[in-house]
Amino acid sequence: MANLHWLANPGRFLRIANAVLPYLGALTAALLAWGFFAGLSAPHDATQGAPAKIMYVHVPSAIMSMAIFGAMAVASAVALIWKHPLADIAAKASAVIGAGFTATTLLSGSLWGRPTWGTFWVWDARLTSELILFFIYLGYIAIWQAIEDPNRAARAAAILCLAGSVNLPIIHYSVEWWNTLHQPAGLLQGRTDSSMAVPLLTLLAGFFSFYVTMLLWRMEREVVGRKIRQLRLLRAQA
Amino acid sequence: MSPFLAVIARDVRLALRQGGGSYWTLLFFVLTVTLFPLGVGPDLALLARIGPGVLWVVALLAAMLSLDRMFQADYEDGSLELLALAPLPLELTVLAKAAAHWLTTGLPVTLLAPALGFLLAVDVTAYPILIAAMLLGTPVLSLVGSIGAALTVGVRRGGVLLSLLVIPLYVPALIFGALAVEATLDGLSPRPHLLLLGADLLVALALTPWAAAAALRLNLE
Amino acid sequence: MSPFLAVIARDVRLALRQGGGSYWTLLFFVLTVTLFPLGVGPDLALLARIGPGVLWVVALLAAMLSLDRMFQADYEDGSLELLALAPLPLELTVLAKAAAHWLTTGLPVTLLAPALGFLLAVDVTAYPILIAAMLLGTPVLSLVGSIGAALTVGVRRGGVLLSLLVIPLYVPALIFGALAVEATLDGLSPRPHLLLLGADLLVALALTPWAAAAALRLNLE
Amino acid sequence: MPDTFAASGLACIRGERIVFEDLDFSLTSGSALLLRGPNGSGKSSLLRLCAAFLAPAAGALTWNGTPITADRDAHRARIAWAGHLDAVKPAFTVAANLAFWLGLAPGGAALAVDTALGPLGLGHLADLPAAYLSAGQKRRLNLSRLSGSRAPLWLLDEPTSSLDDASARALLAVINRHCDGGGMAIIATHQDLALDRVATLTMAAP
Amino acid sequence: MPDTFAASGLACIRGERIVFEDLDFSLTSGSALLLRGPNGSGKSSLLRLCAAFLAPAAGALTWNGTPITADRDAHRARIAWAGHLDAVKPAFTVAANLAFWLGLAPGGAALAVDTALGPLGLGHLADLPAAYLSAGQKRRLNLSRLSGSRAPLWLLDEPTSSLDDASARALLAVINRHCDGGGMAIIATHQDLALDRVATLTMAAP
Ligand code: HEM
Ligand SMILES: Nc1ncnc2c1ncn2[C@@H]1O[C@H](COP(=O)(O)OP(=O)(O)OP(=O)(O)O)[C@@H](O)[C@H]1O
Ligand SMILES: Nc1ncnc2c1ncn2[C@@H]1O[C@H](COP(=O)(O)OP(=O)(O)OP(=O)(O)O)[C@@H](O)[C@H]1O
Ligand SMILES: [Mg+2]
Ligand SMILES: [Mg+2]
Repeated sequence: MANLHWLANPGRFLRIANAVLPYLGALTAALLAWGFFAGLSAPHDATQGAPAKIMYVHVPSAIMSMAIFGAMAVASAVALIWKHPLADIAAKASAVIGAGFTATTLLSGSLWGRPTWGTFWVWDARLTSELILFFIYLGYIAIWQAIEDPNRAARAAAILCLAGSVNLPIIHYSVEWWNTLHQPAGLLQGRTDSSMAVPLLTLLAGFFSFYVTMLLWRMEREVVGRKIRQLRLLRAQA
Repeated sequence: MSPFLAVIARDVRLALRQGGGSYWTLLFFVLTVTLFPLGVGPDLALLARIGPGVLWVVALLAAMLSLDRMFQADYEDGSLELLALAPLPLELTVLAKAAAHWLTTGLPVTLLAPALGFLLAVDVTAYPILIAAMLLGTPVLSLVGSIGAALTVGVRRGGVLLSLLVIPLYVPALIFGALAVEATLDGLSPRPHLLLLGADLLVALALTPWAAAAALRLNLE
Repeated sequence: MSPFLAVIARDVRLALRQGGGSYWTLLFFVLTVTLFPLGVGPDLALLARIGPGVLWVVALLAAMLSLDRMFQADYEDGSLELLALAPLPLELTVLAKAAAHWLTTGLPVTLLAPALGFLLAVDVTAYPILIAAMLLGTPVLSLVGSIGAALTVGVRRGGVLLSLLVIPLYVPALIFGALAVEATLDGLSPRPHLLLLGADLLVALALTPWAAAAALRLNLE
Repeated sequence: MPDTFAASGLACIRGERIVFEDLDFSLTSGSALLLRGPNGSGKSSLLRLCAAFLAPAAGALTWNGTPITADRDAHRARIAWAGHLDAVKPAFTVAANLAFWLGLAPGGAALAVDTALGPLGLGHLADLPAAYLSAGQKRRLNLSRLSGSRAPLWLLDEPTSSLDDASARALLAVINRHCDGGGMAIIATHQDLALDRVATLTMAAP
Repeated sequence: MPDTFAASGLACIRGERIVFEDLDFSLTSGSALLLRGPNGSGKSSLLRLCAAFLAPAAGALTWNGTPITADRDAHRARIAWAGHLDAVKPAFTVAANLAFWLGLAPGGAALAVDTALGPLGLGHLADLPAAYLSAGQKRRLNLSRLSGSRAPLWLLDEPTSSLDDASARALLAVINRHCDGGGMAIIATHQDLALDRVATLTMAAP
């Protein structure tokens, strides 16, 4: 009976997560506070002026939006191959956070686009590919909701996630085939001035830490929620 | 007849018999394309410019519209269980069904494309590339669509969900397909786009049968 | 709750639960509209010109994609027999089902049309007329579609002929709808087109429930 | 005064072939009619004639002497139907499925949802999604509509198929109670159903 | 040498609920196993486990001692399946429906279409569109696949439902012949099936 109960292992997870969460929360708050303070107090970009401050939200969330999908793909593969019960919970819990970062990227980019390009939206390759990423996130969330049984939903979502991840580099590199207005990558190649790069990297760490905090919190809720659901179903059967 | 061919033949025959499934698709294709001159106005230069893109978008929608035919009926009448137990590996069954889907949607749409391109005043010089691109791209639509169809097979009438899952996966084929034709019209070489389309097709051929078969298995539980 | 409202409520709830909440339907519209810039290219001036036509095509698609939801599932699981025996006249049941279909397809596309128009850079001055035309035109799609859905429910024989019957019935709504918006954009009065759309809606309201109910009875034999 | 539902000289054509001809029966309030016969002998077709889904090729069905085609609305209100198919929506819970059909019933539901689930022992499954039901549970959900129905004429097509013995007995009790209350039932079946007041019509293979 | 198909300590979870636990059985060539029990006790679920559609939550199914998951292709080739649903395409004729499935059968069909239609008495309907079949005729069409099958393990879910008495007897004869030839069958049913060599597994309500 004990090995029947897949929650046995997640029970241990709950204890660990509970212990770690407060510290993670504090770390996130510290990184974000310092990063935003340093970013906003740094001198304005010579050509773009104040709107360029949007960068401190835009760039880290753009990077997180893609990184999280990568993490979900890894978790999906783990869930499919090793059938680790926490892997699909992690993927599911990541999706909403990733979609949030993607939406933030789209919004902040639009707001930034108005002063720099004179329009909120253009059908440019980078922008379009980020929009498609958003749709892939939503499709992933949708399939979790469409299939009632969480075990089947998990595997269906994992298949979709892996299929979608094959698509991602294609969308991403289409920048090179389609003309684009958008900034090329430069941040991580050391072409950015350190007065901007340091706060940016700090914020990136802060966003990442925020992701991990939210992830653990959401996974906890999911584990508990499933337990409650199972108890309710058991009662319905009795 | 080999089991693989038998499955293709059965699905094609079903598509042709049942309520004219594939005629619906073709009619839809023609109707939607002819709607553009009505909606956009008779400006031929404008139509010529949007023509290749419109043909691609509508071909994509036509393929998507008929996707739920691929597994849903077999799931609901119990045939899918028997197909899953047949000696033909489920991956090959998926491939056969995707082939049947392409034969009844992608292929006719490709053959019809020049006629509709004519309606939209697309330059005749682009037709060979249009057809080549469609021959490479429309199988991708059927193959990639099979994943979406397999994932949503237990969800009754999951049409909207299906399109939500499948459209993002269709984007590369759509972009390269449309770009190939545009490049030709602009006097550039369509070769890189066609090569990318071909690569897309190879990846789809190699991966989608596995993904779709896995999705089907989980829906047979 | 009156039986008429009960049928509407049930169908809406089914549409929301099965394979897609209402927000997925909204997403479907956004996704489909997104396909056009991907196919046609990013030129905003060009997109603005084809925008109204594209929006109408999407509305048509939304209606068509979900038409088979109207009766087919109820036919296949035996619910249609019970509905036909219920005290609510079958004509009203059809009307209720068309209403539920409109609430889950036509209405959301209408409400979203301005946002989608924004993505396509359609001129803001056209939005009021766009919404008015869609409010008049999309119910026609659901009503007329109900005939097609009823005729093809379970019938394997004359599918082609039947769809040929329905598609011409769709075209007027689409033409007048697109023309109303175009007229506004060209600085002309959209009134005649809107009046024609209204007349189309009245005719559809008066006639389609009878036709669809008769078609359903035929299929219950 | 008891009602009478009768057929005289009934003939049925389906798929261009004659299924049966010259069929007569008469049924009065308080009794049930079992339709027996080999596969394809026309039991289901006869039920569809009785519900006026199908029109007879010859002969007529009458209610107290009046042809049922004279007032279709009145005839519809007389019927409770349970066919081969279970009319169950997997997306709804058991209770929601039943509530919809009871809400549509002629003259309002005779029973509340909870009460209607009782006779066939589905009470404990009320809040389960119907997608989770086994074949027999689905059938019982469909049949639960009947105990909440006021319709005098029940038309049942192989109602006991997929039912376990206990549920089959419970169903027979429901039908007996309906007949005791002055109802009638026509039941196509391949099994021997031990009902209280019952006549059997055996149909021949075509 | 006779084959053995056995289950040990089998448990099944569906929709997050335990349907049964600690189930054991063993079946050897030449005999049949009847699954009995109330609705929802897990008969159909057990059949799905045997076909490897479902994975057991605990325990294992073995064929001659080897777990069936060890060689899925081999196990698939052993199975002939007839579930609740009839896998009949209304658009095709009776003969075309059967021909397709026989053509796919493992190791080629044992029988020609015409011969396979015989045992369940469908020969005279061969050229009819399957849309015209009655419920029992459809079921017989599905079951006709079996007489053309070489698979040693038959998994049948309520095969006699909707069958008339003559067809039910004919089906039992087909199953007996299969067992006489060294086959085995697992049959979920609510009826008493008078087979020659048969064991019964009664499942309890969960
Ligand atoms: C809706 C509009 C926008 C979207 C969807 C968007 C999307 C993205 C994405 C996905 C990235 C990550 C690229 C990568 O790491 O490969 C990114 C990075 C970046 N974006 Fe945007 N962007 C938008 C508007 C803008 C605007 C208007 C600007 C400034 C003029 C801008 C400046 C940048 C910069 C500087 C980076 C960092 C590039 C690097 O060094 O890696 N973006 N954006
Ligand atoms: N697809 C499913 N998803 C979740 N739960 C299911 C599913 N199918 C069946 N169940 C549950 O599993 C249990 C066993 O169902 P099963 O169909 O195996 O019963 P059965 O013995 O075949 O019953 P019947 O005699 O009614 O056919 C039931 O409680 C049912 O609610
Ligand atoms: N939809 C249909 N179209 C045409 N013919 C049909 C249709 N349904 C049934 N038939 C034919 O009508 C005859 C009687 O069928 P019916 O379904 O009434 O038989 P039944 O007595 O209910 O049989 P069963 O015991 O198998 O349910 C059969 O010969 C069948 O082929
Ligand atoms: Mg019958
Ligand atoms: Mg069962």
